[in-house]
Amino acid sequence: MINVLVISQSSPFDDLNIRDALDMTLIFAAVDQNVSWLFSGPAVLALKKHQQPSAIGIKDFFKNIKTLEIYDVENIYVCEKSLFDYGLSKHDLLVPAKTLNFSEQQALIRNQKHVVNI
Amino acid sequence: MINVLVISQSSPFDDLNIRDALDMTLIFAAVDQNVSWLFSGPAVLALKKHQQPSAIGIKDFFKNIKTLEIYDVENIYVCEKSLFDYGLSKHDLLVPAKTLNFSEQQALIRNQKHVVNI
Amino acid sequence: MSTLHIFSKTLNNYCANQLGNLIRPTDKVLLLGDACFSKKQFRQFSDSLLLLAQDITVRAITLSDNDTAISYEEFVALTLSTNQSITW
Amino acid sequence: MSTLHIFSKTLNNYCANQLGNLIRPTDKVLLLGDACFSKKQFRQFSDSLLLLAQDITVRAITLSDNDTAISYEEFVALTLSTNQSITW
Amino acid sequence: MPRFVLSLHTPPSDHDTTQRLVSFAQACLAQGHTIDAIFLYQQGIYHASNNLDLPSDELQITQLWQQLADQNINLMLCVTAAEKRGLDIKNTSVFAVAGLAEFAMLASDADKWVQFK
Amino acid sequence: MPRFVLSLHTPPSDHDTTQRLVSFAQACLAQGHTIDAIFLYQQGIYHASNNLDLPSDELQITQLWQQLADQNINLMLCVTAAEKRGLDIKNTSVFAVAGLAEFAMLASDADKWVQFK
Repeated sequence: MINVLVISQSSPFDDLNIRDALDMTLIFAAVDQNVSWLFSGPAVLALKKHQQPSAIGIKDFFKNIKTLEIYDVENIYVCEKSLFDYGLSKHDLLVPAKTLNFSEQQALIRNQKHVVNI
Repeated sequence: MINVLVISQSSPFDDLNIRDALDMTLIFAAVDQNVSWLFSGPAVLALKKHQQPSAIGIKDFFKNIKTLEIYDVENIYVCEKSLFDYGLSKHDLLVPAKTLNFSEQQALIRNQKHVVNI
Repeated sequence: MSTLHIFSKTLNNYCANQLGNLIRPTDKVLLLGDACFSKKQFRQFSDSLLLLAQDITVRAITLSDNDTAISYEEFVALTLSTNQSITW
Repeated sequence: MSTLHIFSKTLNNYCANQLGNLIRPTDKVLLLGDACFSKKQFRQFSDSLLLLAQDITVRAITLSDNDTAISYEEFVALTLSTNQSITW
Repeated sequence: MPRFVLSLHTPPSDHDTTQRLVSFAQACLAQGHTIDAIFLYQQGIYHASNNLDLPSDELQITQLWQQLADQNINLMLCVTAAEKRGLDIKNTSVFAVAGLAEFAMLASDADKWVQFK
Repeated sequence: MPRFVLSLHTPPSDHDTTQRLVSFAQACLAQGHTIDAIFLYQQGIYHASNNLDLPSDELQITQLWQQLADQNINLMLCVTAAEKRGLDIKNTSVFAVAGLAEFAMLASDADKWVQFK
């Protein structure tokens, strides 16, 4: 079992970046690796509640993000500074996520075999 | 005859952005419009002399930029602040370009029918 | 004389200190898509931002007093009432 | 323990104030492609930058004393001598 | 009566920009304005792929373009941009293969050019 | 002997990133390392297009991939990413259509995963 970290830095509707990162995270869980997903910068907005892309014909991928727990992805992290920058608090988020300051993010990175930025 | 301004903000090897902007500039000259090309931010580096992409198999599009004059594209502008940011002076540039400060860039924009950012 | 400045990404995708110098007080600043998430940061470009109504609804964004939500019809009209538009 | 941080675009493409807090003094910072044009600005992340020799030659960039040009062979070796790499 | 040209610079994987261009175009038409061309440039050229059938819970990109084609909107694909990017220019869905010059002439005559990216 | 997987996230129009991935891969092989997979993901999937013949003064992308294929490097295309982007997954040049799981297993076993973007 390896440690692999997926980092997201794109805003929710910026191309398919968040969905590509979601797929990557789910697949590493499916092949029984210890996967973590870190949301940084505008990517923290991908965890914001009450968004409704289906109103404009776009797939509601927020529903899929909510299923992370079902698929045993438990290591969901958000950058504390980025939450603040976008005016979000922990209870605005779709899923339970651990808030990390920068030195905790450094420690998380240091603990990985692979880090992938999507 | 209309005034049309092409704005470039991408660094030279960032995808084909500079080449796409070059094509657009040349074609507006070819259909006899009054076209201008403004280089801003890292795009000013696309005018830097002595680069040699053919050494790594990439087309030498700097040669094509040099042909702008032949095709009667005379309105080539660079952002003064961006030149400074990247440590360039006017004699580092491939083609004669007019240096514009911000209020001159505002005036240039105001003078256009269409502005296209590529 | 005014220019319509259109943004569709969060502010970190743009060179803010360049653009701040190119946008005049009489210009219009319109936020589309994910740019709406950065409305607080875009305020440096204009005191009264325009935001596409549909895009803020989709993103569950609430507007402040200074902001104006506009429809697609108003977006079209805005391109006609300004002299030129730039999609940054 | 060190991480290899890889950049291939000019600095304005990254959230510099986020990344500045994630790069440790013992980490390695490698500039590829157009990132080499921003070496002055990338210096905030590391006192001694590594740059891909071929990419600086293509771009007619001259190195300062603190910078080190490396070959592809050294790039490969660098990914092996560090614990993990991040392509930002 | 105002005449528009629109250009699309983002690939089909950017669903948000795609739906926004289409909504803008439909609003133009609803107000009685003319759209002289919608032009695919840069990564936008991938919209002319023939293999864009997405599941029904996804943005129905093919259908949105078909609706514009049914309203006789001139849907153009830049051939130079397409060839550089590996698009099959013999099968370009509802898009007509066109040179940049053709678009530049339409843009010069139009009142407004709005870019979507 | 170190084992690598490489992933490419940029489209074929990004010539600079393309040549860099290929040069890195060749340097790996020259040093006797193993490359278990080169994986096309996100916009990288467009490299598997069959219409990428560029003029001779352009980067010879097709030829570079062919050289890696001739050295028996496992060139993989992410099917999910490709379908979402309108790539013809029946004609994928030298790339083998693969699921994400296949790549994830190779990446888990590899010593190093280097992304190119």
